[in-house]
Amino acid sequence: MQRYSGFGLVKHALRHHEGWQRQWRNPTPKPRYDVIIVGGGGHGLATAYYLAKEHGITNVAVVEKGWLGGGNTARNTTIVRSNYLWDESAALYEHAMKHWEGLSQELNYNVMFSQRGVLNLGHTLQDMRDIQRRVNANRLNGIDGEVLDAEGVQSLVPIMDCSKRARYPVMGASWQPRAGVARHDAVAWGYARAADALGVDLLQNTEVTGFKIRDGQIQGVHTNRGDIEAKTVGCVTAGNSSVMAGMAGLNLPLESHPLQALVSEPLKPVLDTVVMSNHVHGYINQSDKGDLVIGAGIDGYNGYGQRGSYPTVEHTLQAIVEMFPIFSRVRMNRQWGGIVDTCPDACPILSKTKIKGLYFNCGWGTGGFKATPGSGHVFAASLAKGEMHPIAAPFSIDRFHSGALIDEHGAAGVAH
Amino acid sequence: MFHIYCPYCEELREEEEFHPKGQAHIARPEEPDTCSDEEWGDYLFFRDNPRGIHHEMWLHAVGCRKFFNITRNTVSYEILETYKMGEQPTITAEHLAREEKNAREEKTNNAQVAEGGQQTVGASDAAVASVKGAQA
Amino acid sequence: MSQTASQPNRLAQGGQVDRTQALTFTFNGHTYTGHPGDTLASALLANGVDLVNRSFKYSRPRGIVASGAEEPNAVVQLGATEATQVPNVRATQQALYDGLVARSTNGWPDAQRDIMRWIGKLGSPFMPPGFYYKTFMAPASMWMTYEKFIRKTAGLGRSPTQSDPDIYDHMHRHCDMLIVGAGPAGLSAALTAARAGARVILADEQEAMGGSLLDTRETLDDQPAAQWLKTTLAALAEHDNVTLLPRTTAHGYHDHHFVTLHERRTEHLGDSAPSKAGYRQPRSRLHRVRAGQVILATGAHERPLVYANNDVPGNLLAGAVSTYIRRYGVVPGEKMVLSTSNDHAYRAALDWQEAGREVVAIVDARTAPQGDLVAQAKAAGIRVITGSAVLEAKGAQRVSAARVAAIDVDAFRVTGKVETLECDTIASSGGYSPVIHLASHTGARPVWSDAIIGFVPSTVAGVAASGGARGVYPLDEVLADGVEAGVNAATALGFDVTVDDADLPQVASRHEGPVCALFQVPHEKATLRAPKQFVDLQNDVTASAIEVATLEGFESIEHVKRYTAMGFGTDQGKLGNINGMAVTARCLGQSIPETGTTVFRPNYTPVTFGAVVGRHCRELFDPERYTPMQAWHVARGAEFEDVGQWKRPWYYPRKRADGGLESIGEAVARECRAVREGVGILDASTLGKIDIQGPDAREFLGRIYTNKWQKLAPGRVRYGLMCGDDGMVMDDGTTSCLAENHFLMTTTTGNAAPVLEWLELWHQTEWPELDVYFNSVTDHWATMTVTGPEARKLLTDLTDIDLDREAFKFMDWREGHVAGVPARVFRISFTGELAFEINVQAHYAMHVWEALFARGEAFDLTPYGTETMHVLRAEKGFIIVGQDTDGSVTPEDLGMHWAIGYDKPFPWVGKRALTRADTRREGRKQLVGLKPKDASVVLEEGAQIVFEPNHAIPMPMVGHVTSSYYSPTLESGFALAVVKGGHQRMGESVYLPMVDGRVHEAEIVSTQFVDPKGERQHV
Amino acid sequence: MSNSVHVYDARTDHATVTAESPLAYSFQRSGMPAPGDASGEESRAVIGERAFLGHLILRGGAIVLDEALREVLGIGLPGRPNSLTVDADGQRSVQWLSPDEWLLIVPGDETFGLETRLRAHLGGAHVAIVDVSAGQTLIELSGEAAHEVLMKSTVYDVDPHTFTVGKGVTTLFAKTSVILRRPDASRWELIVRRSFADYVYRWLLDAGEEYGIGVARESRHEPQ
Repeated sequence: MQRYSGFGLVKHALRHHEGWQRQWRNPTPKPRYDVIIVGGGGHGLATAYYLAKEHGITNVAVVEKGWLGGGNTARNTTIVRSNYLWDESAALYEHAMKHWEGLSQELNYNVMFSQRGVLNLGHTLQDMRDIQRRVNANRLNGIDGEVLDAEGVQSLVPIMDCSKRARYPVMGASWQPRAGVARHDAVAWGYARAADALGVDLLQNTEVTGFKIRDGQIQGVHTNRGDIEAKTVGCVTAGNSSVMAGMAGLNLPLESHPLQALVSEPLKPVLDTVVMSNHVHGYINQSDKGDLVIGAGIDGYNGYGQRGSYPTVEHTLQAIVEMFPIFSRVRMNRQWGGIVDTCPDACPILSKTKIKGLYFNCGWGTGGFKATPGSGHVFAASLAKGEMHPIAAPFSIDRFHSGALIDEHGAAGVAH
Repeated sequence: MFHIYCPYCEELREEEEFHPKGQAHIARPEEPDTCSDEEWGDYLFFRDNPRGIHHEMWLHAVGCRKFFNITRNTVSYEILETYKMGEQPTITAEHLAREEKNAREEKTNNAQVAEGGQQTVGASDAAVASVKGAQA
Repeated sequence: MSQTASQPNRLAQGGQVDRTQALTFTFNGHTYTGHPGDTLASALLANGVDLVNRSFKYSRPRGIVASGAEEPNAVVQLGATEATQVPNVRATQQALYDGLVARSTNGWPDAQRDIMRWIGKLGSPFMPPGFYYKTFMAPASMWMTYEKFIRKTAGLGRSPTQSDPDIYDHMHRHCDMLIVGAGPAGLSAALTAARAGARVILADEQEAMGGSLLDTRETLDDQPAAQWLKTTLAALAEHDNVTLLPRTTAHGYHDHHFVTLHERRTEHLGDSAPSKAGYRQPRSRLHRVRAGQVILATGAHERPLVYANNDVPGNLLAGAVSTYIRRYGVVPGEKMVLSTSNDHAYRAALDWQEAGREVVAIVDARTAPQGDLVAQAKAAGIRVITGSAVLEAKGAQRVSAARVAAIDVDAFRVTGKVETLECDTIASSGGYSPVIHLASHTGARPVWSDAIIGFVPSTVAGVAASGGARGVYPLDEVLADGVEAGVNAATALGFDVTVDDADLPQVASRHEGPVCALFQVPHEKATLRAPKQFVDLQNDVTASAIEVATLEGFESIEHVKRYTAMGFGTDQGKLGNINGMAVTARCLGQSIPETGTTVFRPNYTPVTFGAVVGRHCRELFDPERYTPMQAWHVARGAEFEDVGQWKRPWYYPRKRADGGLESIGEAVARECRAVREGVGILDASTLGKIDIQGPDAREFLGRIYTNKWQKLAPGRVRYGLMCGDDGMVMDDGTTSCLAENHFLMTTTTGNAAPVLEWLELWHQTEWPELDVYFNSVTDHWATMTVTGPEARKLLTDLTDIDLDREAFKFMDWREGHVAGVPARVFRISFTGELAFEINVQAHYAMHVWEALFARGEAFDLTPYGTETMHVLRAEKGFIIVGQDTDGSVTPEDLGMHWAIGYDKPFPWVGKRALTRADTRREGRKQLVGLKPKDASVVLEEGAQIVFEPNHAIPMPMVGHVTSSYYSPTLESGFALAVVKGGHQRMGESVYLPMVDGRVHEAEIVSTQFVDPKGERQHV
Repeated sequence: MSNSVHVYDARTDHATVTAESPLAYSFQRSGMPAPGDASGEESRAVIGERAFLGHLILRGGAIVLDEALREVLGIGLPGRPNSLTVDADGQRSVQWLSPDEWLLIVPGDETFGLETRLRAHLGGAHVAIVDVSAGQTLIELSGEAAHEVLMKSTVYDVDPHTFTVGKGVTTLFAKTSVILRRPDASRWELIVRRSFADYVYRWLLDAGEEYGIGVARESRHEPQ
């Protein structure tokens, strides 16, 4: 792997950049691998990387029907935080957070993880109770967090309307200083490059068309480029997970919904933290390029069209202008949609299935990006050992039959 | 934004008047007490999530306040029919199969769109495969 | 002529500007003049302003390139005052008005003297694509510092720092046919549809309708195009089924032919919307259009050629040159070289020459161009150099020369000797790209056409592209294509019309030679070593950057775009996208269609947030719901709590003896004492109320509530608990039996609508055989709760109802009059005290409320708000759904076994789930009371509970405080909480570690703190 | 029948009891701009509240209700969805709300008598009649720009050519719902929920500003 550094950059510049190597190979599929990861998004690539890096399993293929990182990795609002309410979620997202811290160095790829802090605003008394509850839980779980009052919020974000004039005045917020944003594409590319360097085959434009299953044991996958065998297959296909499960004769408690986001035109820096509000329903940060990156809500219907309904965008901008009246004359550049697979309890599924050797990692809803390193890390461990990693274990499919849901609707809210 | 024909109001109305309510035709088990935990969990949480034709229940919330059903393509978002509660869809699995076949044909004919945040551009399977072949 | 003197590039005549009026404007601090009809761009060019901005990444000087929505460089900061700033306005789309103030968005201290240009110059070799990803990693701790500096260079324009003085609004429109673009195709389509009788909306983004007719050289019916345009617009205006929307951009195409249009109503008039006849008018308006059929007559954008230093000011699109000359009477230079791959661009040379300036040469990439325009140029004595192209522009702040040589397009190399032509302007044209944005918003994939060398749209049913938007360019064909589109759409709508009905104007047909597919022009040096050849001007993406990306294995066009940032600017790659695909294709040795296709997302051009928001802001952001007593609450100085959309009095602070206002603690303590010792009153009108009628009403209640309803007699009231079928508590409230088949259900304030929907859901989908109807009567009845030991005394004189404790028992209701008004009075209590809930028609609420206070003076009747209500109910252990429950709590967890009818015959909603493995397990969190060891402590709501306070982090948490208050009655803090296995742990201690390091200890106790036997409510 | 449902006249004599219409607070709080007083020009849109009317919700089967209504009130149920029947003097109307739901609006003092007579006629039929008179109010909107004010406010197609006289729908109005109808060519009627009435009022004044919207003072507080 060509090592990246500022010094290297100068060297390359003097050679007119003619000497750059490929960041990953473009291999021909082998007939057989130890592990196949279906889905070349951030989670899948991270899984492959940790399989190779931490478990020495390098005979791994990542099978991607389009281009690497082209799904929700490419279309989220890049927020990273770990201040979840329930112990199980907190453990998973904090595990991810610890990996985020140092990820650029580990991958030798600057994922621009910017710990600029995340505010989750409270606008009602119940919001504030929920915030207190969550922050108290976070601290006892070893996760950083503070409860701020309206003045505290105002001093962090001077441009926000924290006055009583607002329809739903800001009463306070939770504040996680270690949270922030990262450059989404770079996360996929960084993992891809590092996994490739360890020997993982990244197979783009390779679509899985079915699973080979014999006697309840997975044998491999059918693809548009031929059959590929493996006794362990991990499906990490986000919005398309139900379709994949259907190919294996499985049913998952998922619904795939459109989730929309939008950006403004690039502006000179004006907002240095991430601001999220469940109550007036909008979340916003400003990218290093200057765009205001704004997350909208989920559309209520199932949809694979990567677009949602216009009123969802309108409501989001209403919320943004309500919170930031000075943005009224700023202009919206573009909007887009992703396909998020949501679980009834707003928590993911990391689970074995009744088919031996076939695992699913899905159901992240709107919260997948921030979990990327943690999800990949515990999923890799589970695939390597054949037993779910302790952090992953509570996220089994079984919970929907036993009733042991991890209901993040309660206090962490819907906006991730 | 959808334009939805309400079978009770007998006219097309804007999506904003409606609320989607998930999969249609989920019947509550007749005898809950004899259901296993697994059956009850299936009833509560497990839903069809097809890429293609889907039967879903909607509510004309700001309108006649009636629940009704829609058959809709979850990719194109085309609404194929709407029908009253208690009625059965006329467009079903056979259509699904036909649609899928058409979609496959379309896919081999056209370039695949790998979509991104905005104006998005993607390579066709065939084209990329040929390039890969050349390099391999 | 003084005006022309001050506008050196303004022609003495020609164009559609009004030279009799001068408009003064300021750009980068310099004052200039222009005329009505100018855009900011045309006025800047008229004044000879070359440098309008510095580029984003390399700080290179940039000038105006285009004349419309595709402009990448001339992005300016508009606004004379702080509140009216608008970032990133394209000068080419901004109409000039008197007093306009604009600045370059980049460059410090200004675009001319920008110091960043040195960083750009020296640093640009070290900024290949993806350089951020490869640097700034060491040491790890420094990234946040690096990022601070990186962020300083971010962005184009700046946000205002003050609130917007303007208003915006929406217009919901419905039409048979929406036609986007009022050029020749759109106009003829509109005329056709209008005559057929269709409801038509014709929208056009420009200041004037007409599209290419505004600057064409061609004639219609032997008249200048302007004549036909005028007649046609007048004809359309006469149809009352036609709505003309100029200055209106269709920016988003959504499902089922829902299109959003942004109408700039006042942006051409001034910084801020002027008032009209004394009324405010919206700055801009967003039309939400639902159309039956849509015709996209959006034309085509010209593609520039990609050659070295093609970004130096003075490099323009050929079509823009014509537009500035013909429409605005502005020639943006003295000596021009035209580099082209097609006939159409020859117009620029002809126009230039006719404007009296020198055309140095036309450099045509085709070896043997032949067409009427080519012949015309030759006849005009213009030198035409064939088989060649401009390889490189020379010049620093303005083009000084063009380096020209013969090239082999297919082999991508320079084949001839380089000739340097002195000039100050290079116009280029690489052909045209149909404007397919709207068509592809719905996901329909465009298809590459070798015939027109561009993508043509594919469309969903009901949408048709017409004219240039689908690659039809000759004017006569465009006009006919518009008619055909209009006829097809009208026919699809059921109108009876044929193509023969149209009267098409005569247009001289013109021979055009074939176009050559040229995108990036080869240079003598390899792309990586050549001077910068810009593909995406706004984002400073060069052909070499794309080549590096492909070297590094970024082969998907989507990867290339993301790695280089190509197409991510505010112009969304209108000029650069196809060229970028072509460069990528060349690097990968494949064709453009093999490289991919291009799909655009909304918005076509950026839209002001304010316009999207409309009037859903400030006081109208969200409805505020009021009870009939709102005026009274406001007059009494109540503080309000938001409960859903309702404004509810939270508490009523009184003036203290010292003149100050009571704190919330003081007010609540006073209100609590009043209820426990005297009498208080609560406006409870917000509670949801559902009238239930029908012979099966009782059966229905039994199925939807967890408890039993068979025996509830008329005149009686019962508390009910409602679960989802997952067994989790979702609402509670009382339901009264009004008559055998008639009940009145109450819900929590926030759940009124959801519960009504819940009842309808079960009735309509599961049990339609039950004869029962539900109707909301929440707003019909006003509810006032009179509660406290003195409640009966207060009411006695005001009502004809017998209030005797035996005649009117706890959990009874009675009908009668209160203060002369017919009333239903319910003897239910949420405070634990004697209580009467009076329901009257909302019209009379204030009358009764005031009568109660008139009588209540003798009893010091105290109004109390939601906070006091919460304290009083918590003292009694009454839950608040949503506060003491969170969707993971069963009735048994709440200790409400008494409200669960396991033996009811029908398997009621929620029952089955209560016997699932997880709902049956030991150690569930259960609702208990908590008594702090230190009575002065009020535990924090949301505090986490642990058994072992000295445990290391992470510390096992066993529950949390759901409600906590100071009780003036107990003179102590107290709380409700959920604790693992709490019901079995009465008397045990738990610990609450706080953020500040303190750890509170509390004892698990019963949830009933006051009057545990419940005697007081029965008095 | 009579003891299976609690039928109850909650209305009282407005001569002895002060009644407040749903917009009373709004008039006090936001004022009542007189039609056409800002620039001296005529208002192009005028609103006014018709307060204290009797509003009854009828639920049940169309045939049985139609029969009873014809008998008692002399007008039948509208036959089609989204339509409205008005009696000869324009004082009484019945509107389709859903396949088993109609809204009956009559002079306020007729409300209880009408309900009683209807119930007597309906005998044991499974119907529900619910008085919601105080839970909503009727706002009239007229003037040449009336439909433009509505276009700013509702997603429903209010083009006077397509929203013909005799039509009535329940639809969105800004962020709340209204019943919108056209009893005759000169005016529109909006029926709004009491707790949302202030929001609708403020919205109308705001959206109608450019048309010089004014508030008609008649029929404001007088009970009928």
